[in-house]
Amino acid sequence: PTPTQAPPTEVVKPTETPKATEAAKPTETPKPTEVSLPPAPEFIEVGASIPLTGKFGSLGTQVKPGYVFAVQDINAAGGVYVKEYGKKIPIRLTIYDDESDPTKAVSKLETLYAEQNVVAYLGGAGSDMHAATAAIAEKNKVPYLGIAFALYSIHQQGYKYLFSPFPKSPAQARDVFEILNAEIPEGERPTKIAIFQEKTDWGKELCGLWKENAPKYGYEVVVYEQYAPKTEDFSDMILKAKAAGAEALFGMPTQPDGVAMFKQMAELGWTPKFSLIIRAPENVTWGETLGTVGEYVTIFPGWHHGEKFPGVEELNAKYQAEFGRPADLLTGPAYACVQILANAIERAGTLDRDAIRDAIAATDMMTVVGPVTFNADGTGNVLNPLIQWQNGKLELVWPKDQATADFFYPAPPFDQR
Amino acid sequence: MFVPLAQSLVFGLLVGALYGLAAVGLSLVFGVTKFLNVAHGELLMLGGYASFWAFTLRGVDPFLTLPLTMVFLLVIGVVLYKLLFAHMVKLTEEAKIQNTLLVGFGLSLILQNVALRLWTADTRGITTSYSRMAFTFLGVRFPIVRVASLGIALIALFALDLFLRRTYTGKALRATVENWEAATLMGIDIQRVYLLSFVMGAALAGAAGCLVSVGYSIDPGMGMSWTLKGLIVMVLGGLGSFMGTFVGGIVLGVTESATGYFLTLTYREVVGLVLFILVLVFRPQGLFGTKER
Amino acid sequence: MGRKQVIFIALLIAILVLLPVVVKKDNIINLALLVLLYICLASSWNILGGYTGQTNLGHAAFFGLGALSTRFLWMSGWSLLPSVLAGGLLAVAFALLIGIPAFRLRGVYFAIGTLALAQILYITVGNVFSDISSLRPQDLATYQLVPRYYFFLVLALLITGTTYLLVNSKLGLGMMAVREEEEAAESLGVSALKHKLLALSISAFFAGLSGGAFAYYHVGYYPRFPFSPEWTFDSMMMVYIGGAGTIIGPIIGALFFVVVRELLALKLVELHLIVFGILFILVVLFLPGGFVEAWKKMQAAFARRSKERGVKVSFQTTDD
Amino acid sequence: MLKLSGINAAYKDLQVLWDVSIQVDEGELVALVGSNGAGKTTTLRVISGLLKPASGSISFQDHSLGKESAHRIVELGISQVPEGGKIFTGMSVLENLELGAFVARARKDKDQTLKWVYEIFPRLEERKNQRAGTLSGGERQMLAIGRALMSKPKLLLLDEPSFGLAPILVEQIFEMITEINRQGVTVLLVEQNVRAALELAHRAYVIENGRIVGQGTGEDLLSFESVRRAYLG
Amino acid sequence: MHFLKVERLCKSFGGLMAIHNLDFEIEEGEIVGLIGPNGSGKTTTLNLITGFLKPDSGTITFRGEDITGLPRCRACQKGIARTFQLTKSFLNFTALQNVMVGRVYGREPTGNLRVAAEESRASLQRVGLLDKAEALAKDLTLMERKRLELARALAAKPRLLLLDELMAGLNPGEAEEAMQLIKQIRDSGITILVVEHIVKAILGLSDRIIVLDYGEKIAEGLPEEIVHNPRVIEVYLGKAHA
Ligand SMILES: Nc1ncnc2c1ncn2[C@@H]1O[C@H](COP(=O)(O)OP(=O)(O)OP(=O)(O)O)[C@@H](O)[C@H]1O
Ligand SMILES: Nc1ncnc2c1ncn2[C@@H]1O[C@H](COP(=O)(O)OP(=O)(O)OP(=O)(O)O)[C@@H](O)[C@H]1O
Ligand SMILES: [Mg+2]
Ligand SMILES: [Mg+2]
Repeated sequence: PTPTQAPPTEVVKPTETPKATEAAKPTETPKPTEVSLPPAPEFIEVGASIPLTGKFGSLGTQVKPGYVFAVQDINAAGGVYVKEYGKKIPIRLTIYDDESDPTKAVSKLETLYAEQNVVAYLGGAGSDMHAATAAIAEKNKVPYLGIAFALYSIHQQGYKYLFSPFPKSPAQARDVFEILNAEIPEGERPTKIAIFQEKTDWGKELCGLWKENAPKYGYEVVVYEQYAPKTEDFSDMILKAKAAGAEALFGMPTQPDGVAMFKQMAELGWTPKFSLIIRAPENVTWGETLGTVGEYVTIFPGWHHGEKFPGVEELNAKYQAEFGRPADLLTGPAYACVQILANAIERAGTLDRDAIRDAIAATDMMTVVGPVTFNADGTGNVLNPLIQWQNGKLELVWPKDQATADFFYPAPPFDQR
Repeated sequence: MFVPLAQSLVFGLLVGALYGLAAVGLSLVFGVTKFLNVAHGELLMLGGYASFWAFTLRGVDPFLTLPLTMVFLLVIGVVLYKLLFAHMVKLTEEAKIQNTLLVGFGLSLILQNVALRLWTADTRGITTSYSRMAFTFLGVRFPIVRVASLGIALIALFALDLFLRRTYTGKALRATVENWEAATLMGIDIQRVYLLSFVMGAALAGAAGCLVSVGYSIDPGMGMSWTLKGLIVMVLGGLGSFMGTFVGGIVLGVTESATGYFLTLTYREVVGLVLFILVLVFRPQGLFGTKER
Repeated sequence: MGRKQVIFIALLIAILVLLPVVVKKDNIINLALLVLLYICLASSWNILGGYTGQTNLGHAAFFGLGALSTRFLWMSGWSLLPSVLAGGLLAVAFALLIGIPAFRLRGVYFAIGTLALAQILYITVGNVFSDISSLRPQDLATYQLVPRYYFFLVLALLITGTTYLLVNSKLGLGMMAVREEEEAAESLGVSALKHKLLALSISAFFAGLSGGAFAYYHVGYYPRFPFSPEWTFDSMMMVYIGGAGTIIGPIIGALFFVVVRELLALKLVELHLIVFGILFILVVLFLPGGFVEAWKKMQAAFARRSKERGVKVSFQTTDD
Repeated sequence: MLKLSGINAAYKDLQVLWDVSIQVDEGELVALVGSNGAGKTTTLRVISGLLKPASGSISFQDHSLGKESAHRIVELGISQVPEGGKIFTGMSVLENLELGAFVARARKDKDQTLKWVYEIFPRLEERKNQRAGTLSGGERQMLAIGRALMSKPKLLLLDEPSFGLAPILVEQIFEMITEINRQGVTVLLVEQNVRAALELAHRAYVIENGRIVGQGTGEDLLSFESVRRAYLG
Repeated sequence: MHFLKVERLCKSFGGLMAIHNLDFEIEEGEIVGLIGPNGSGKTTTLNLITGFLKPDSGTITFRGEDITGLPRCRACQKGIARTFQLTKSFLNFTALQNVMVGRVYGREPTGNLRVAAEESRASLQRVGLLDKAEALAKDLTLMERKRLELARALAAKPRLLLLDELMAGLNPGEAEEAMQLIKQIRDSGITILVVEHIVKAILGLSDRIIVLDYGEKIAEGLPEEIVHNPRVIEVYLGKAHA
């Protein structure tokens, strides 16, 4: 079972089994119609351009079912209540594949705007893509909800229509130290850190923040190395880390780079006691690909299917039925985007884009990723859970009240696993 | 000083062997048929997935599946050749390059996206129980998997070289490279020769793919970067010498890791490419290439 | 050029000029703009690749350099036209820098050599300029697609027109002679190197201008994006599938490539690349030499048929 | 032994051969002469299967060649020395000769045939390890003939073996052709050097604009006034 | 001052001495024949004169000007045009376009394509190929292509014309025609160096003959002297011509 059997791309679900999800519960109960209401549109048009093929394909395929399931659930309850028309209107979601190409993504968004006349955009994945699509949203003045990028600097441009209910670099750079200090008694902490920075803007941003924060929490960065994406040979960096006696590894490699990195760490016999690797291990295939070598790695993926928020269980069940496993890490945040949008439309009471935008900015609600509010720059205040690979599974280890397993430390050497 | 440098070079040697293997397949096909098969990287990817499948579904060791992977790619090669490339045998060299480039481009789109349907866009790879084993010599670690890969690449290459130089079929192959019409007049069935070299190229791609899945990782979009690397190594080594191509691969691999060691990892590929350009400036026919007529 | 052709071209230009006036939808204008962008890029590739016979796989470098410098200058307050022009000139400077060593190489060696040069720039730019280059919100608030469309239209007309004049001039004759048989051309007094350098510079200049236009058009991308090899390969494929060494070839190629692909992407979403790949291969197999060649063959066949018929008719009249 | 009847052949739309009929008997040395572009090379290409005729039949030792592919025809015993030799310039002289014996029939007797070829062309033995591309024009022509002989042909087709050769070599080549024929190889010789060819041949055909316009013994044709005027100047 | 003067010219390929200490002169208005066994260096000599090869040593002077090692496109601009032993036509050009390249770029370059086309037609007519003006070069026969190359060289308005085995493959009747054509060309004021293996033609054409063997000049003189030169008979002509 693979995302190949994902549901059809255009989702139109009229009311069948009214099973209201918590999030879609109307805040106001529909009143009997007033005197003269404008004729209601048949659907609320929403569009997404997602990289289903190309280099961000593996992210896009996690995002898509989140959007699709959320729309199905909302439509199953009859749609979103829009006060202006005095009735519930189902959402019609149109999804296009942009092939991980920013230019193609732009043309997809223009089509969604001109042909479907969408009231909001849902984002794809990867900062390359968001850079282009968020700007188009800004240009067309269409509210845009995007996840699967932690780059903070996009939000510093002054964009008004961009919202991202997803943890950003500053949180990731702070939380890791707080968790370590909370979980591990002093003296046992992996205070010597090696950082492998990918030479990209997000790499610079996130790794720079780690480096900056480390001393404040009593850690020392002993190795800070840069590499270009798509590097095959990490031996040199690994040997430097080994020689410097580094005990922890921080990095944010892409999947191929992460796999090569860990294979070579095993071959060269350097095991960090703790590793925080964002991105590469987020995919379920990490475990399959690396076996025990991939164990004990921790991640900040933005969400986990074990979170105990309303709606998560149903989402997992649905995902399980379709793909044979609980929901993927990006699926939850994607689902939440639709929840936030529906909630905002309902509060706006109209399909006017600027009204919806303002309503999104004022969001304060519970979603499958937990409570969400937005800052003025469009970043979301959301939970930033820490996940760890244990026994070939992704376990939620932080925060404690959500945890599905205990944090495991220190990681045993590769050849003793 | 010595150990880290030596260690770097050992890794470079092993990456280089894979570059070489990928390029030799490309160079064989291009040399004999003048088909510039830009879907070579995609064939390599299929080889990688074939081994990956055998390993995850049946638990078969990748080094055991290697011959099977080669056979699998051989069969795919036959199909692709008969379906697409056989039509181009008698075109002029220029038209051949142009048309195969186009077909290869279409083919790589198809193969990439079929792989995407079959295996999803996720990165995969094979990690065996002995993946983390290594033996140490003078303080330098030699990971078993990589050493074995190098050995296999070398064996494949020597077998190919022997085949081309010693056997009649091999000679027929080289003759066809030079002049297909004259080769026909020798009683050589050039369709068969073309098929043979195309299929051998595919099989070599399969072998390389299998080794990549063990040493690194595979994903549906990996093809293009391997094709580009292969093309660069093919030209670096020079057309007309398969051993030269392989050595070219090693030179590139070692240069890249030495750059990582002495300079910076961020410019490792750049320095490799600069070396490539410098070689071409001083030897426009590549390191071991014969001057073009 | 015959009268019919002149009328046809005038009509075509009129349609293109009126398009944004008639069609108000941004997506259509955007698609037309992309077609024009690729016409620019493919036509500029064609000058060196199609007419001079040098398969340049480093075209993206010129496009990228144009985009990089234009974006930089434009965002730092220069007005648009000088920025774009500077982009074109930077591309020419780079072309002249690499030209002499590159033209020592022949055939695949030249092709792969130029590919490597472009890759060096691609990676280096990725390393040095790693931040996203986005338009500022105030630029976005006033962003208009139509002027960008006209910018590309003018550029496409400029490139196509220049190519037409070039290939019908002395220099064009020399360039094509170099493509056909370099040694013979030299024996007749044609300096192959000079003509190749000239073709490369013109090609680079136009690619640089196209890059500049791209920088003007695109809302947000990483600076290395216009350097990526896909730009080269796509333009080359368009030239080949349209017809190398012809004026109309790159235009047809760009139309096919952009419009068909986009339509498939909208209709089929997940399978569209497989379908496009198959379609593409079918075109290559059944129309070897590209659309223009196929068209010529069709015309020839038609002419022959009517001639045969003509012969028959004349026999009949003599019989009478 | 070889019989072409009513052959019409064309390159795409351009018909080159019109109703050509030729017969060569075992042991004969037959010449095919004619001016430029008359269709001599085309005739040989048709026999070798490199060009399929539009109509007409070809048989070799009662075996129809109409449907055979070019490499099969070599296996049946017809070898051609193509216009300009077309040797494999990147390979050694010896490798060129070995390739001549590619067909199974010839491969097993390769060493013996090689000796025979070296006897006829001692120069080739001297140069056996040299890259063929560096041979002089005359040596190339020898190599091309030697390579064809390696396949132990029953019928040898020679396309202008004297092309571009110094007079002294032309003489030598013609002597060799006679010698080869004497040793039992049937020869069909295409030549521009009409006088020499007619002197050499048992019989000859004259081809003009793709049509056979005359035939007879070499002496007959030499005494024909029209032939003298057209080809002997 | 000699029209063309070649002094102590040497050229080797790897170990092979293709041309060794070659000296000769050509005077204005002459037809000089250059003969020799296969591989004796005739084509190499032409390549050296036209800049297609750089000599290892020695000098070449043309009308008093040192042209040794000049870039190969300069030779034509100075007035030396050539044909190739293995034809090198612009295959996808029409015959007319082929010739126009010579006219437009040759010794008197012009940017006026209309005029160039007219004059190129005249060149085609001169070699009897005018009726094929619009045919693509790739559709011409080998012999037609040779004539085309001649027309192309003529269109470049050369002072010195180098012909490399123009007549190979012609039958005696055709060769006779070609000889007449070459004589006409000379009479129009162009000096000619011919390389040819057809003995009758070379004897009939040349005012003077130079014989090469192994890259060295072994004889030079009037045609009748050359045919009787025992050394030439031994290495080149053979007993049939003795
Ligand atoms: N590949 C080809 N395509 C088209 N026409 C061709 C081709 N080869 C030959 N022809 C034409 O066929 C005719 C006969 O050519 P062929 O080569 O058989 O003549 P030939 O008698 O061998 O002449 P030559 O003495 O010049 O070798 C010529 O008019 C030539 O133009
Ligand atoms: N580029 C080259 N590399 C190596 N050897 C060469 C090269 N060009 C010519 N030769 C050799 O130089 C010698 C002289 O060659 P050249 O072509 O001048 O002979 P030629 O007198 O024109 O002979 P022919 O009458 O056969 O045309 C020959 O032995 C040839 O093999
Ligand atoms: Mg012939
Ligand atoms: Mg010569």
